[in-house]
Order: sequence, then structure tokens, then C-alpha cells
Amino acid sequence: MAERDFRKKRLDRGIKARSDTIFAVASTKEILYLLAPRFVPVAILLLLPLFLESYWNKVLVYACIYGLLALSWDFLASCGLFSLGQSLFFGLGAYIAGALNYYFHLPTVVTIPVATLAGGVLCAALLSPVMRLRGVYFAMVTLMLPLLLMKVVETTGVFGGTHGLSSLAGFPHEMLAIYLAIIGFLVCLFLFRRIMNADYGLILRAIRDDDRSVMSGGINIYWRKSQALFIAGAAGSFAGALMTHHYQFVGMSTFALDYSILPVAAVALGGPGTFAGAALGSMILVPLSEALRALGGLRIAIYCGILIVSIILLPEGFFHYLARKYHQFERIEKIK
Amino acid sequence: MTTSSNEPILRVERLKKNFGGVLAVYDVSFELKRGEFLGIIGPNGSGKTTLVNLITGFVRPSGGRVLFKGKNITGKMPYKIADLGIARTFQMVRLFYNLPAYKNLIIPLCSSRVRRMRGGKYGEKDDEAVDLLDDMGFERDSYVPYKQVGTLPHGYLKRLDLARAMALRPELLILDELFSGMSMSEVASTLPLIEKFNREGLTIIMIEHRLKELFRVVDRVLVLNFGEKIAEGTPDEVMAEDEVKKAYLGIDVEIPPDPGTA
Amino acid sequence: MKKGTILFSIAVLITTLLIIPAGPAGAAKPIVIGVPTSLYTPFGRDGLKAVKLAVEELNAKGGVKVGSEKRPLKVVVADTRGGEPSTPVHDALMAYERLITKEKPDAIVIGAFRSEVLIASMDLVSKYKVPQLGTIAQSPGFQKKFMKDPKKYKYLFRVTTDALVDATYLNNTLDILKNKYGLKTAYFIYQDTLWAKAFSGLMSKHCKKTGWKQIGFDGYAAGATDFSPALTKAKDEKADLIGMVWDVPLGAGVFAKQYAAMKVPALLIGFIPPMASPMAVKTVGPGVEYAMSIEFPVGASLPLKKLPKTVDFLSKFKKKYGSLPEAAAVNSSAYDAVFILAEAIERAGTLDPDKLVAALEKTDYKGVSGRIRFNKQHIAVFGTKDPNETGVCVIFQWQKDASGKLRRVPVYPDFLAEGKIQLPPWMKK
Amino acid sequence: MSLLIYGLINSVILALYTVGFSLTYGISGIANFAHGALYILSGFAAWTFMNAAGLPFWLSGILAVLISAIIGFVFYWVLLLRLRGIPLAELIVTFAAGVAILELLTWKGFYGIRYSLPVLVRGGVEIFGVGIDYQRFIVLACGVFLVVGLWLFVHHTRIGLAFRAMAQNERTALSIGIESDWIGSLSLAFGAALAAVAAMVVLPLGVMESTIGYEVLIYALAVAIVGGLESTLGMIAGSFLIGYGQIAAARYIGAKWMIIVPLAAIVFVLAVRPSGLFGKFKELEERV
Repeated sequence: MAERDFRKKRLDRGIKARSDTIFAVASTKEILYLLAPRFVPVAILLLLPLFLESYWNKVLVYACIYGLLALSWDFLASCGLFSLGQSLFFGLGAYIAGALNYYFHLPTVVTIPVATLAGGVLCAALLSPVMRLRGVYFAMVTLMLPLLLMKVVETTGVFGGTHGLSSLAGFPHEMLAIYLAIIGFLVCLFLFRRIMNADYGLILRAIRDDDRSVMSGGINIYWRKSQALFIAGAAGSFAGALMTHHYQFVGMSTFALDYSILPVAAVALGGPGTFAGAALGSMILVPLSEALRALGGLRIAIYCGILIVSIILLPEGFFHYLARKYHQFERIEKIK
Repeated sequence: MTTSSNEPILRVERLKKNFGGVLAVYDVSFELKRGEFLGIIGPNGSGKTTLVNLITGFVRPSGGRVLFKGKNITGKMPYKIADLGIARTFQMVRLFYNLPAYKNLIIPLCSSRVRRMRGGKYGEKDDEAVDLLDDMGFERDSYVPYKQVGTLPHGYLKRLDLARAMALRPELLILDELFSGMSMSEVASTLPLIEKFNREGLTIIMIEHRLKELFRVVDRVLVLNFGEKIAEGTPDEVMAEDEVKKAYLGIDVEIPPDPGTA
Repeated sequence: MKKGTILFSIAVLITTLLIIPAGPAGAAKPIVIGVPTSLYTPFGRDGLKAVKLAVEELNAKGGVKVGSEKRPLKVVVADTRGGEPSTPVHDALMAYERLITKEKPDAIVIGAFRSEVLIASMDLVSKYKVPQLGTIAQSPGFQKKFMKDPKKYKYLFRVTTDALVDATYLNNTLDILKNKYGLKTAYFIYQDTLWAKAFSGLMSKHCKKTGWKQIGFDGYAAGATDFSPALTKAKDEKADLIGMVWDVPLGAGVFAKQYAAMKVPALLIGFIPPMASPMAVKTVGPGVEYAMSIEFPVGASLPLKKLPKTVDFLSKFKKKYGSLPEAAAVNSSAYDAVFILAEAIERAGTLDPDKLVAALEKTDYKGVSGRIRFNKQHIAVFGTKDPNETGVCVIFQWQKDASGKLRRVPVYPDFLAEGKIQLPPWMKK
Repeated sequence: MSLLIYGLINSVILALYTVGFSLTYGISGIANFAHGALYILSGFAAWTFMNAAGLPFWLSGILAVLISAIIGFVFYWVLLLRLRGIPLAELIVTFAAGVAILELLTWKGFYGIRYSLPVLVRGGVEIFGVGIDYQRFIVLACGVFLVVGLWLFVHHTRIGLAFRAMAQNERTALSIGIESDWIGSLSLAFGAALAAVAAMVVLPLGVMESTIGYEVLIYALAVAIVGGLESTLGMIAGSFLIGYGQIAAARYIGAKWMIIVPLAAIVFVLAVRPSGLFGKFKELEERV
């Protein structure tokens, strides 16, 4: 009976109402309100490596790598391309960087940027024949492509075949790798948010919602989609290239399912569409999975559990929940 | 109301389309002169919307040709056709409901056609969008252009769709049942707008069930029934024909369009 | 990051940091043996059991003497999931690194299962300077990489055989089959991984040299599930012998069953775990009769009357775990590795990695798998002559004993043989 | 000759892999990506019944099929109920559930030579000079029986007709009193049961391993996509194309190319003709 008489009411905090549209912010408190959510996490992320031991720094790199993949997933999803194959991007970047270094002995300074760009181009080129597919069909192709590439590497023995390429150039200092990962991750996060809020992103989102309407506006949606594939592919390839040099190894397992599932799980947990959700999701999921390492193979089952639970019970994601708590307060009030 | 040029801007030659054995459009041919105002009528399911989709590239024809300004555009991608200057509205509006109204116009304003026509660069897109909406009767000082599309009433959506089509600066405008779902007063305020576009030289094809309004503005009418062209001519000529009467007898009622055919 | 909550994630990160236990710090500090391997495969699982068995025995004797103090041994395990074909190598390496940095093992045994993980982990192991006695992966890539920088990789040892030795055994058997039994035509199938290809390649080369007629040399993907093309080929072209090298149970199991079912009149020889395993009769059925397989090194699953140590080890194993090891390879090496390590520690008198490595290099240990010494590439020396000189392997054949029960009979080398090779009746000329 | 015969057997095996997946998709539009996992899970379930409980194979097999069906049924009510109509979410959730099952199996140590189901009849015969074991005949018979039986079931039983009604138009089906959730969950249960039946006849050919789950999923997808996702005729054609394609590739290019065939087929078909060879969803192509 009590439930029927009362209801939960959500109200924006006054400070949000004021600072949302009025750009001349009045007080330092309001400036802080707006900036803190951006700067505090960035600062913590940047300072964290200085305090962590080597192993947990590795985990941090991992989190950033998966974060990049999750961001790239979210970016593609924003224009209606739901991928189940982030490992394609990851693997391509990893192999390009690895091959450049192994066969041509190019230094890291060259291989990583080249792998990033070339990986992006290659992803766009590989997926462009299937761009017109949507939803489940696109997902299936992206799921199969990395598997196919993996089998091709295994069968033909190119790039070291099953053994992969090892003894590649590493980073001169551990910290360099860590900061490269963190900065790449943060740049991607803010860049993607900026892109999506601009007119460019508006069109991408519109393609997701109704591609025919966009076409009738004279926009070449396939060209836009390939651009989006390039951007997302470049982010994933950067992650792959970084990983290759970090571990001085690249093998066909870079196309493994893990690199496809975990980013999706991270986005599902954090909440799609905002990028911050993807970032948050991977920052929660990866350290969590490391903490669960003692459980061995069970970990993957646990990710899948998290993925399922967050899709079913928390469709909007964790990030939205936190954001709501930050901006709004709730109270129970009596229904008159 | 016709303007000078005699060369046809659009030529449709024996266009055919069958959906899994069902003929939606059969052997339809017609020509359209620059600046002309053509009406297309026909009972429900007579293939009007399919015809529009065929012209604008949303459906691939099974046979026949479409020439725009002498150029073959049959089977081209819709964005390519839009880029050449054919804009359309949709029977069921296809807008982005979670965007503010004026942001909907950003999409055509970002097209390469608009950039070309502006001499190679984009302007202030937001301002331009609001200007366009202002022309359509969305007062710029009101809250309407800035409101989320989802919260606007249906009549506004139709006009917004029209604005979206006009933002492309088309040479040929195809209106697919623009007036369906509009109130009388909305129709009354929109119709002069369309007439004005036509007077300014825009070629228009209009598909409509509201024959009274249609006949007031068009130069020529084309009648479709079961996918075939059964008559063509001025409104009076057309309505005099027996076959047209038969096709329309008792069927001229506003039936809400079937979702999913758009 | 508008609605700032990355903060929260950091909080989670930090709390997880705190939750991780800081590692045990007992009074009588045990010597920690790390076992990072793939518990997914029978090789890893049984290897771990063998290691635990060895550790138990040593601890029962009071442990290992380090300098003047006797310290117990302790095993810590990390599942690298490395045996599953599609696990990311990076993930396996993370597990490796976590084991090394968190548990701080004094030495590692068993090691990676997949060659690529082994090779990729070499850099890691040498970075942290943990002596490692690998007992599974047999990739020739190991030697290659080792020789690139022997100083850097000096922490790595391999206690088990490599493909070269295994192939020598098989080649010698091939010679016998050709000369004494008159077999002429051979067909080779291998699992398409580097070591298996190298292994079977050696056999194929040997065949060509010694005048066999070779009708094919085909690689199948590790996950293959249909061998009818190969088997039909063997049958159509009248192969007398099918040589096969395969370590993934899945494909080998299908092959074994299909071979039995299709009644290919060719003798099967090679390394085929489902055919070699003690459970073969159950898995494959009576069709397993006459199949020959190599077991490397000795004592992995087959008790040999002429080597009492293998009987001893396997009976202990059976007593503790209820059955013989499932896989006919490398288990005895894992068992030996622990003793080799213990002995080296006692000789070095310290757990300092560099001194321990120096002691390990001087290893001369007579274990289950024979006499183990390391060569310049840190690989245990195996040979075909004498278990008192080198480590040895054995080739056996499934034969029916007097009571009609199928059992594995060692047939080569002679100093281990308990019977003669039998040709199936349909092949007798 | 052996190419023909083994191509046929391979095709029938592929059809068996696919039949459950195709059935579920055809009725309720759910792409059950846990299909492969259910397949291998039922194999291990049967093994466990045989070896832990000592039941005979036929009984264990029936139990495993039942269990698989129950899991499929439960899947619907637990996982999919809230996600109906969002194909992508359905796909991700079933896929995740499948991976979870497979990883759990791996974690529990279901890997190795000992996990093997017995064949029903040992031995084999020679036909046209090609040796075939009896188990492969059973596979053939079972494949034909299932496809024919399925056809009869769908066309001539009450529940089959309800399935068809639902497949054709969910809303109409609802309006004539067919409850879509009930049918949806049944379709999943039937699909899962068929996966288990396939497992019972195909698995004895080899040993069991959890990674087979992924493979079966890939094969099922390949066949379904090549043939057109919900068409029975397409499924048969798809399995023959891929089945013979594989054997031919093994014969003429190299055995290791066998696994490339289905993967490449999926990617190729989706890129060129997404509705498949016999797909009814032509609008996929009409759609530009």
C-alpha cells in the first residue's frame, strides 16, 4: 500500500540547471562541478602508473588497450555498425606493426603510426563490401572475419604462421608504453566524444537511426561509413600495435575471440553511446578480470555473465546511472 | 505556370517493378518539363510510392529507364540521385526524433551538393537551418525550431520534412503525400509555399490523395491504377475519362497509408 | 566523460589492488615452484600431477637443503589456458607474469604448452631471471631463439626430448619395418603446427633417403574433423604404413576412430595420443590393435620392465591419482624436472638464479626418463643407445596378449623391448 | 567415388549441425549463437551419464537431448524474454551464454582423450571400393530422417502449424490465439534438442572437446547463411555446397583448407548476396 501512495521523483540539481545551457558560469563551484568529472579521472589515470607496481601497470595497459577497443566498438555502434570482431582491428594493427618491425626492422616510432593508419585503411577496405549489411548480418561478418584471417595465417604460414613473430622491438622504458597507452586511450575518448557531438557525428548517428533518410539528404552514407570504419579501425589498430611492441610478440591469437567479446562486455557494462561508458566499463572489467585470474578459465565465463546481466538488467549501462546520481537527486514524495 | 525551357528535366521510360511476382509498377512512361508541376494520383496500392522510390533510387527497377536532365540515373544509389538534384519527402516522415528540429536540416546541409552550390564551402549550418525553417513558417523567435522533433505535432513534422528536402536546393522536388495527416489549416498554409517554389522555377511532382487541393496547383495529372498508367493530362481531361472514374469510384477515401510501404 | 565517473572506476581499481593478497610470508620459508601451464590439456594436467607427486616425495624427506637449512617445496599454479588454440598469447603471458611477480617463484617447471607461448615467454622469463625447466613444448624455435642470445636466455632449460630425437626413434623403426617386414609404401599426415611438421618432415626425409615409396605428406589443421581424404588416399594408393604426428586430442581422436572404421590396410605409426594413451582401447576400440606409437620420454605412461624407475614412478602415480597418466608423453619429464631442480639447488647451496643456473648446467641426473644432462642449448640430451648415458624414448605397439587382452608392448629400442613387432594378418605377405 | 561418398557424409553432418539452428531461426527469428555450446554440452552430458551414473548409451543420449531441450527452453524465459525484438541483443546474449557454457566446460576439465562417446555399431563396410563405417551410415540415416521428420512435423502437426504461423507473421499468429512467447521458447527447446540429437550421432565419430562448440556454430552459420537463413531447401543446398566444397578443397588444394571453406563462404555470401541462395528475405538485396 505504501508503494502506491508514494513515488520517486527525480530533480536536476540546481547547479546543473544553471550550468547546462548558460555558458558564462558564475562561481568557482560551478566551474568545478563541470570540470571535476573530466579532470579528476584524467589526473588519476595519469598519476596512477607512478604508484603501481610493475604487474598492475601491465594491467593498466591492458585496461587501456581494451578501453581503446571498447571505444572503437562504441564509435562503430554509433553509426549503426554493430561489430562482434574488434579483434579484427586489433589483429591487423598488431600484425602490421609486427611485420614492419620484423621484416624491415623499422623502429617503434614508425611502426605504430603506420600500423594505426594502415590498419584503419585496411579495416575500412576489408569491411566495405559488407557495409550495407546492418545489425545481425554485419555482426556475423565481423565475427567471422578475424577467425578467417586467423585460419589463413595458420594454414598458409604467413607472418610466422602459428608461431608468430617474436623478439620484436620493445619500448625503451616501461613507463613509455604505459603512458602511450593511457594517452592514446584518453585522446581517443575525448576525440570520439568531440566528433560525435559535431555535425559530422550527427550524420553518423543519423545513419544509424535511418539511413534512407540520410541518403535522401544527398549524403553518401557508404563513404561516411567507411570513414567511421577507418576511425574505429585506426583506434583498434593502434591498440594492437601498442600491444605488439609492449610484448615484443605478435601471433595469430591477436585475432582471438577475447578481443572481440571483452570490449562488447565493457560497453554493455558501462553503457553504450557515450564513450565514457565504454571507458568506464573497461576500467572496471579489466582490473576485475585480473583479480579473478586465480580462477583460470572461469574468468571468461564470468565476463559473459557480466555481459548477459548488464544487457538484460542494466540496458542503459552503469555510466548513465552514475551520471544521474551526479546530476540529479531523488526524493520520495507522496502522491496527492 | 510553366516556364520556358522545352527540354524534359525528367524522363521515365517503360519503368517496371515486380516484387516477387507482384507487379507494382508496369510500363510507366512520362516526361516532365523544367518548371512543370505534375500530380500523380491513383487508388491505394496503385504503385505511386513505388514509382517515387524507383525514381529516387530507393528501389531498383526490374526494367525501364529513368533519365534526369538527359542523364541515365536508373538504379543509381539514392544519395547519388539526391546529389544530382532530386529531393523527396516521405509518406511516413523519416526524421530524427531525438534531435532538435533545426538539426535535422544539418544533414542535407552537409551534403556535397550544397557545398558545391555554395561555391565550395559550407556556411554557418545552424543559422542556415534556422533560416530555412523560418521560410517554412517555423518562426525563428519561437521555441519551435529548437524543440526536439519528437515533441512536435504531426503537421509540423510534414513541413519539417519538406524543409529537409528543400535544404538540398533541389531542381526536382517529389512530394509523397505531403498533406496526409495535415489539418485543413496546415494544408492551407503549406500549399501557397509549394506554389511559390514552383513559381520560382522548381519542378515538382506531387503525389496526393486530396484531389481538390492537388488539382488547384498542378499543370498536369498522371493516373495510376494497379501499377499502370491509365490516364495523363490536365485535371479536367483526366477526370473525364471513364477508366479513371471507375478506378476512383467509391475508393476516394482517405485511408491511412500502410506502414512499411514508404 | 561529462558525468565524471571514471573516478569510480579508479576506486574500483584501487580496491581490487587492496583485495589481492600480498603473498604468504611464512616462517619456514618454502621454495616456491611455479607451474604456469595450460591445465586444459592432458599434458599440462598430468604434468602438474607428476610435479605434485615429486614435491610430495621430497617434502616427505624433509625438503631440499639450501645451504645449511632444509626447506620444503611449494607448488603454485597458474593456468595459462595456453593449450586452447584460440587463447590470446598475451593473456597467457599475463598469467605467466602474474605468477612470477606475485608468487615470486624460485623456479618454474613444465612451462608453456603451445610453442608460440613458450617462445614468447622466453623474453619474460629471462627478464625476471627465473630458472625454468620446460617439459612440454618441443618447438625447434626454442633452440633457434636460444642461440640468438645464449646469455640472455640462459635461465631456460628443457628437460624433455625434442622432435629430432623422437624422429630418430621412429626412423629406426621404419628401417626395421622396411628391412625385416618388407613394407614399402608410406604416407604421412601431420598436424599443421611447426613442431609436428618438423617432426614428420624428418620422417619423410628419412623415408625418401632410404628408398621408401612415399605417396603423400599432408598437413591437416589442428582442429580437423574428417580424415577421409587422407585415409582414402592411403587406401587407394596402397600405403603399407601411415606415419602420423598429432598432439591435439580432438583431431587425433577422430583420425584414430576413422582409421579403425575404414579398415585401411596400413600400419599406423607415429605420435598419436589417443592411440598411445592407456585409454585407447576404450576410446578407439579394438581397432587400436597393431598401432604403434612413440612415447617420449620413457615412463610417461607405460611402465617398462627393463627400466624399474618407470614402473616405480607410474605405480606411485597410479596409487595417488587412481589411474595412469592419460597422455603418453612428457609426464616423466615433469617428475624428473623437480628432482633435477632440487639437486641443483642443493649443489648451488642458494636460490640465487645465476648460481642456480650454473648448477643446473652441470646437471647429471639419472631419473625416470634416463640420464639427464644439458647440452649447450640447455636441452636435455636424449639418445637411442643407453638409458645410462642419455635420456631415452620408447616405441610400443598395441598387441593382444595370450588372454586376448590388448596391451602396449614395447618393441623398440632393443634394450627396452618386451616383444617383437607384429604385422596385422591382412598385411602378411 | 570416395569424394562423392564422403562429400555426402560431410554434407549430412553439416546439415545435422544446422538443422536445429535453422529451425529456431525460422520460427522465432532468434539466431541462437549458443547452438554449438549446447551441442557439445549435450555430448558431455551423455558422457557423464554413461561414466558417472553408469547408464547405457541410449538412455544417456535421450537424457542429454532432454537436458539440452530444457536448457534451450529456460534460455528463452531467462535470457531472451526481455530482449525479444532486438535481434542484436538476442545474438549477443545467446553468444555470451554459449561462450560461458564452453568456458565452464573447459574449466571443469572436459578435455582429453577419455571423453568419447561410443559408436552404436562398430566396424564398417566397403561400397564401390570405399570403406565406410556403420556409424557414418547412421549419421546419414539420421540426417535424412531428421530433415524429413521435421518437414512432416512442421506441416502436419498442430504445434508445427503453430510454428509456421508464427514464422510467417507473429502478430497474426498472436491474434488467432498462438502465444508467441510459448512458441518462441518451444522453438528454442526444439532447436537445442536437435543440436543434442546431432551430437549423439556425430560425436561418436571422434573425441569430444569444448572447442568443437565454436566449430559447430561456425558450420551452422555457414550453412544457414549460404542457403538463406530460414529456408529448409536452402539449408540442404547450403550443406551440400559447403560439404562438397570442403572435401574438394581437402582433396585438391590441401587438407588444411577445409576450415577456410565455411568461413570464406560466410564472408563471401554476406558480401555478395546476403539473403543466401534460397533466402526469402529478398529485401536485404532490394535494400540499397
